[in-house]
Amino acid sequence: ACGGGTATTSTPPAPTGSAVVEGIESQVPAGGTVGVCIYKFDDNFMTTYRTALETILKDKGYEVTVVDGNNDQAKQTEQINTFIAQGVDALIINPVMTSAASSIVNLVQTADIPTVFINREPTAEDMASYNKCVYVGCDAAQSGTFQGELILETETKGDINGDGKVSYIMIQGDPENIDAKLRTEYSVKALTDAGMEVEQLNLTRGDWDQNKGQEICANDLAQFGDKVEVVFSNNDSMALGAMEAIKTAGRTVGKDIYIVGVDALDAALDAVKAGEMTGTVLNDAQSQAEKAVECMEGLLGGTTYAEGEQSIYVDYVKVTSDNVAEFIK
Amino acid sequence: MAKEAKQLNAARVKQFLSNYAIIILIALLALAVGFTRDNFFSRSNLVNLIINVSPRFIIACGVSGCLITKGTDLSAGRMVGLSACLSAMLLQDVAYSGRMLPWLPDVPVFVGLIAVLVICGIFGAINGCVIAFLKVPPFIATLGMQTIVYGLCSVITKNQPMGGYKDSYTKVANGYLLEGAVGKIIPYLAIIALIIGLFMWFLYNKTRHGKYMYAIGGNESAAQVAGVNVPATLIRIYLLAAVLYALGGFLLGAKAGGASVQTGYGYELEAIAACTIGGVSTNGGVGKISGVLVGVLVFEILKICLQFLRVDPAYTFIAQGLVIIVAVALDLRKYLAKK
Amino acid sequence: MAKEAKQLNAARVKQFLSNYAIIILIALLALAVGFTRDNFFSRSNLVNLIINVSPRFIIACGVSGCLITKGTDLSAGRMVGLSACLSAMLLQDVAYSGRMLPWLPDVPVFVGLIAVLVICGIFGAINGCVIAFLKVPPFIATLGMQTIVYGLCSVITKNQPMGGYKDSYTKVANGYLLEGAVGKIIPYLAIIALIIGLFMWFLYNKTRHGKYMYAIGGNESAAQVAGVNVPATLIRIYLLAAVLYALGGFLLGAKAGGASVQTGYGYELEAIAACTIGGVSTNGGVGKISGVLVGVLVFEILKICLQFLRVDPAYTFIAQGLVIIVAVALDLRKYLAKK
Amino acid sequence: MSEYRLEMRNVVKTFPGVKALDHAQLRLRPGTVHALMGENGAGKSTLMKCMFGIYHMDEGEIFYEGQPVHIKDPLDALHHGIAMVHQELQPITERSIGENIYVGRYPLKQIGPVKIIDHKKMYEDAARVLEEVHMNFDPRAKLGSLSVSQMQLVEIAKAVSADCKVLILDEPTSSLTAGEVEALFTIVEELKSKGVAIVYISHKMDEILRISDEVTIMRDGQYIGTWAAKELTTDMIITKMVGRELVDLYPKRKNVPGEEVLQIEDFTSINPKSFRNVTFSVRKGEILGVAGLVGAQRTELMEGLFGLRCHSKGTITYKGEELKINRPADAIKKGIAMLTEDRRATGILGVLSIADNVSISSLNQYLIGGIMLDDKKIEQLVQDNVAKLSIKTPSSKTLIQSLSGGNQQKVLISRWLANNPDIFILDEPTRGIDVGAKYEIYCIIEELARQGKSIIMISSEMGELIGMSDRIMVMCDGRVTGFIDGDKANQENIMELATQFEAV
Ligand SMILES: Nc1ncnc2c1ncn2[C@@H]1O[C@H](COP(=O)(O)OP(=O)(O)OP(=O)(O)O)[C@@H](O)[C@H]1O
Ligand SMILES: Nc1ncnc2c1ncn2[C@@H]1O[C@H](COP(=O)(O)OP(=O)(O)OP(=O)(O)O)[C@@H](O)[C@H]1O
Ligand SMILES: OC[C@H]1O[C@@H](O)[C@H](O)[C@@H](O)[C@H]1O
Ligand SMILES: [Mg+2]
Ligand SMILES: [Mg+2]
Repeated sequence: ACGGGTATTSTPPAPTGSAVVEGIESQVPAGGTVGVCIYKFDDNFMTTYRTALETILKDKGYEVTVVDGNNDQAKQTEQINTFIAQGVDALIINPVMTSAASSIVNLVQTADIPTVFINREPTAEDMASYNKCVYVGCDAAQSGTFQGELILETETKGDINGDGKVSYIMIQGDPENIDAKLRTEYSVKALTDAGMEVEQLNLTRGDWDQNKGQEICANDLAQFGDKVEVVFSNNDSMALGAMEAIKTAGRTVGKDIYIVGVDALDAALDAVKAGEMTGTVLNDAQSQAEKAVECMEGLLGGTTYAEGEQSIYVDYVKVTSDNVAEFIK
Repeated sequence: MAKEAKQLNAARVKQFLSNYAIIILIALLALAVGFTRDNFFSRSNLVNLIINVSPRFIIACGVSGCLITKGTDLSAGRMVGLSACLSAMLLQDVAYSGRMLPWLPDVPVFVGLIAVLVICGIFGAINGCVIAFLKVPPFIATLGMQTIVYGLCSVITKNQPMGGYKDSYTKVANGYLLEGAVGKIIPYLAIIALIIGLFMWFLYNKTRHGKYMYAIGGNESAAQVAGVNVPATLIRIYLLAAVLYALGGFLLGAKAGGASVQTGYGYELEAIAACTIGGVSTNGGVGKISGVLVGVLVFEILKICLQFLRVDPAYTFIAQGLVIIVAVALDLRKYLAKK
Repeated sequence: MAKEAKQLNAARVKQFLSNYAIIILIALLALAVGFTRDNFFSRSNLVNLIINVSPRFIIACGVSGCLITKGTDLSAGRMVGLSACLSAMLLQDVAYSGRMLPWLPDVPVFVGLIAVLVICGIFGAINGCVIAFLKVPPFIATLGMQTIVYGLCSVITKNQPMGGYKDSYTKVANGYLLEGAVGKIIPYLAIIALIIGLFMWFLYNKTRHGKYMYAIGGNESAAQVAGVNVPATLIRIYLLAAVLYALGGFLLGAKAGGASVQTGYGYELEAIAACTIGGVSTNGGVGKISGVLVGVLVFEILKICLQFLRVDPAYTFIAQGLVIIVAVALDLRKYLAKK
Repeated sequence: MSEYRLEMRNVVKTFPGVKALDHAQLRLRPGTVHALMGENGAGKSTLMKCMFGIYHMDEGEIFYEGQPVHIKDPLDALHHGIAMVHQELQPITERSIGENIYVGRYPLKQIGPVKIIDHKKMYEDAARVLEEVHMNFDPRAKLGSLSVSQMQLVEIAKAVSADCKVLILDEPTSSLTAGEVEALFTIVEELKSKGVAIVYISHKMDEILRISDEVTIMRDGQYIGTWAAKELTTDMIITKMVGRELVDLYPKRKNVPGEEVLQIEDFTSINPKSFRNVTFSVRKGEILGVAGLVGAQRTELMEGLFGLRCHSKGTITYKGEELKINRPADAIKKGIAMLTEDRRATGILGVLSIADNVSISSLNQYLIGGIMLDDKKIEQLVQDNVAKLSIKTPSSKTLIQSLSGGNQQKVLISRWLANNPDIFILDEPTRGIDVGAKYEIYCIIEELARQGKSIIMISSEMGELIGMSDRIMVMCDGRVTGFIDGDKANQENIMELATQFEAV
């Protein structure tokens, strides 16, 4: 359950840590109207997330409207305005651009609507002015770090050919996305922090797309051949595409190449189980959705958040062949 | 005689219905939503509508000139994005910690605006030159430009989303004339859109440039023979279009309070669809500013209605697609020479 | 006499250069990359190229018919996506835990293929009918369809990405003829693309349908008064196009090993650009299948070169945009016989 | 069997604002040539389009060999054995001549289970058909490489080869020269002897009287009557068409040519097969006729002067000043106007109003404060011209594309008159124009010359050239082969110069 009273006590955690905020159950009778703004509907992960969110809210008797921002902040702002005009009781917002958060906070504050930001974290500075808003989400840097750790946990720590350095290719998501940025950065950082030497053979933009993942990986394997030891992919879709390229190139995951993704898509879990993928990182949509709803109910019940305490984190989870069974439905 | 008059009236009603069918349909939808949902007919919802329509109308005005000359401009959306990003870079609050250009002194809003208009205008002029002199079909020329502008925007912003605008910039989109006493009445955005609309109407109907534009759309080689400077006119059209996209992007950025390379994505298709719904013919030579406004209104009213009806977004796509097709199918009756 | 012959030769060389300028430029680029980067001229890189080109060539073949009749098909990309998603739903491994349709018995690959071809074909036929009978301009009709198909795809997949294909399906894209002894030589994909290419060549050059298509593109009213059934021809064209997108999507899905509503996004613009680079004229009536192949090749070689050169992604956009414009600008010289 | 091959009764057809056909009728006997006559806009083409299924009649019936039929589209018409040469050419310029002839009915051959186009047969047949119309072109050549008149011959070849029972020729000779017209007449005679019923529409009286057996006359969409051609004279036809008498074919010329104002020297195209080393001059107040066979490059030359085509050398001197003309705007600025040959392709702005079409070249004159257009003045200009040239139109807002060909031409003339040019190049100014309107156009030309303007008039109608010109320049194969004074000109001396080909 999510904070009671004006001051919740958790401090913003370090990237790898997390804090679960305890508090009293909300006393607001369910049945209000909730507007949910998703940055983009055809995003794989956010689809899982919003499905969970919708289910929880409906089960609790809320009237929910979910809208698709189409990756367009202007459009999302319009949708928020329409929700305000409609007079919703609370908003759950997955902002298109965190940099626009201050404008959004302005809008909801003027209309005095309790708001939970999810998935993309606004700066503390932006949220500070409105004590009825809170962020619930994961720290993207953590997922990157976990990717790196998955490689470190392998037998050769990523240096399959034993030349003293990990040679990798990076398949990047849409680089504007904060997840893409932080995963790209922190997956490698985990290796260097552990004292490994690294060599980036190539970094290519795959826009989260499976087919692009396949083509990029196929081209890189053609160019660099056995030099490629690790394939870092910012998400599972691209990793699954890359996996096809790896198979076609006659390489064997776990033996002469490693590949990691993020998201724990069904197909990826299957691949991890079959040993075709080294590992993936679970972005725990269900827990995040539950937490978001809790916080929303808290806000409706009168909870407020003090400056600097408006971010609540849920952990990512590493998935390897050892624990993959727990996650397969 | 009497019989003929009656027939005429029946025919007129029929013609009226088919001319304005889509408007009538949307109006009916709006009425239905209004009577079944709370707050639909509210001042704030009306203001929302006006605010949503304004920048899109400006962008659609830009694209209309291209369409009237049988061209198109697929770079519109990305130019909107470029303009929003440039505006952001220039007009972030000097006190904001995440400034893109920390070395930049405080830039007055007006100067920022002029700068983005000029920069986008240059790209527009390039579009025009490629089309007029290199004879690259507009679809391809502007498709290439779309990709180039996106790449450039990606380079200059380093794919970083931007925010932290100074108040005087966001005010442009969020401010109202006559604020205070009587409440928020007339959004600045509406005034800007109105000025642009009037300007464009004047340009299209009362100036040589406008007549030349229609002439080129009607028959380019005949226009040339008649002494129209076709390349110059085309360049002016694409340049003006880009300036309008830039203005649209500037306002959109202010409205959203942030901008990134993604801003403006897909706006060109929406604008082209709106123009066509509003009766701008892709066969060239035909189209009015009032029609453009109608087209944009149809779209935006539809969007608001769907949100009020709480339609699942997947279905809103289907609804929007149908409206595009049906609107144009109904509208085209006007132009279909009777057989 | 001798002088004239010389002049003629010079003129010919010039004409050759300007006719094939873009091919020559891309070939030079490829050579440059090949000599500076390892493994560029390798069997596996060649195979990659062929594999990347194949589905795109099939899709571009589809769109070429629309372009030749002065139309266009903006729904191509989303149809590719729909087909990839439908194929995924039908052809997931029965043993796979995350199956979309757990109740579905094992569907043979061939049956799945037929099913998606038929379903997409229906949407194509609707495109054709809207264009032929309701006289909605192709740009608008297919823009609407793009949105509708996307919405539908979003509904049926619930925006869930899909994977876990059965081997016999992925084999279609990853398999080779004459595998084994001599190594992987001829990808199935290449064979499929070749068959489609030959079929289309035959259709365009040897059949009535092809002639009708060129006639409509050249002068629609001429074709009509000559007794060509214009609506039927257009419907066939858009239907066939959709069937080819469906095939493209089917293969793309197999190649990537997964699909989602995002699959195929933007493929229509790439295909249209490729056709235009390959000499399909947006003014209608002109275009060859060999040209389409050249256009697709230019694009894919460029992409591979850029990746081998490890060009920053932002700059690759700029390069691609420039290539689109420059290719078409150079190519058009052929048609711009100086008066 | 009925006496008539085809009969149209009480046909009514309205377009927005126009009653194009008002109980029109037509009866065609097999084996005859039936001339359909009327002023521009009388409804001739509309009637034919109704027969051919391009338009659907509001009222009326069609009987084919005595049976009522409903013709729903051109394909249907073709199935009934009706073929048509359209007034507006229907070229598919990007395809070969052969394909243009056989579009819609390509010969097929069976290969296994599929039918494919029999290219060999198509091109052989096409070659034969072309020969019949005396055109020795490679049927594999692109249609776009032909001139307008050659394309018109291809259209005729197409219709003739259809093996039809009713053949509609809507102004088939509008861009043909005498020789080609003769060839056409031979074909028409042959078809007639085969029992084909032929509708022949033309504004050329001599042709009508020569070739037709019966004449139907229409006025304002109404049926006036049908007569045996033998009973009619030119004057009678004109009177019935126009509703009043026309005394003269050409106005009395009172213009007096003055000093030379325009000199062209050694003008040569960049295209080696086009005009070369052309030297001539035009006087103030002079009407200079330009004669030549098809392909004489008259059009190209004038387009070159007007900046529509490039030249490699040569000078244009106007009142002592050498002009640099790179595009039409340059020429217009210097007071040169040009009425182009192909009205539809380079003349009218179809979807624009008559007002816009008239004013487009002279907008500079109607500005308020250098920016805003003065709509009142423009409307005045349009009204003046509509009255002066008696343009038949419901209003100045009517789209030009809904006017008849002749009226479109008048609109284009008024476009240039509005510019008050000093030099007026007219390329086939009366092509497709009815006798009444022709006379009006001649009067305009004469009056312009009288005002001291210089006129250069290309025409393929000898009579017109001889009747209107002060001097005739004759061209052959891109060169000027001579000049003849107007009063000394006749068919023979013009033809002699027009056929002075260079020895190869
Ligand atoms: N598609 C159309 N839309 C509106 N009006 C039309 C259309 N086609 C013809 N008209 C009108 O119908 C009338 C008859 O035109 P039509 O072309 O049949 O004349 P015509 O006798 O063939 O003249 P011409 O000798 O100039 O060819 C004219 O007044 C014309 O303006
Ligand atoms: N180099 C060339 N290649 C191909 N076609 C050519 C060439 N030169 C001329 N022609 C064709 O020959 C045609 C005849 O020329 P042109 O139109 O000048 O004859 P004209 O005397 O003006 O005849 P008209 O009386 O029909 O206007 C041109 O329109 C053009 O299409
Ligand atoms: O923003 C889009 C991205 O979001 C990430 O969190 C996710 O891992 C990616 O798969 C992609 O969906
Ligand atoms: Mg006519
Ligand atoms: Mg000519």
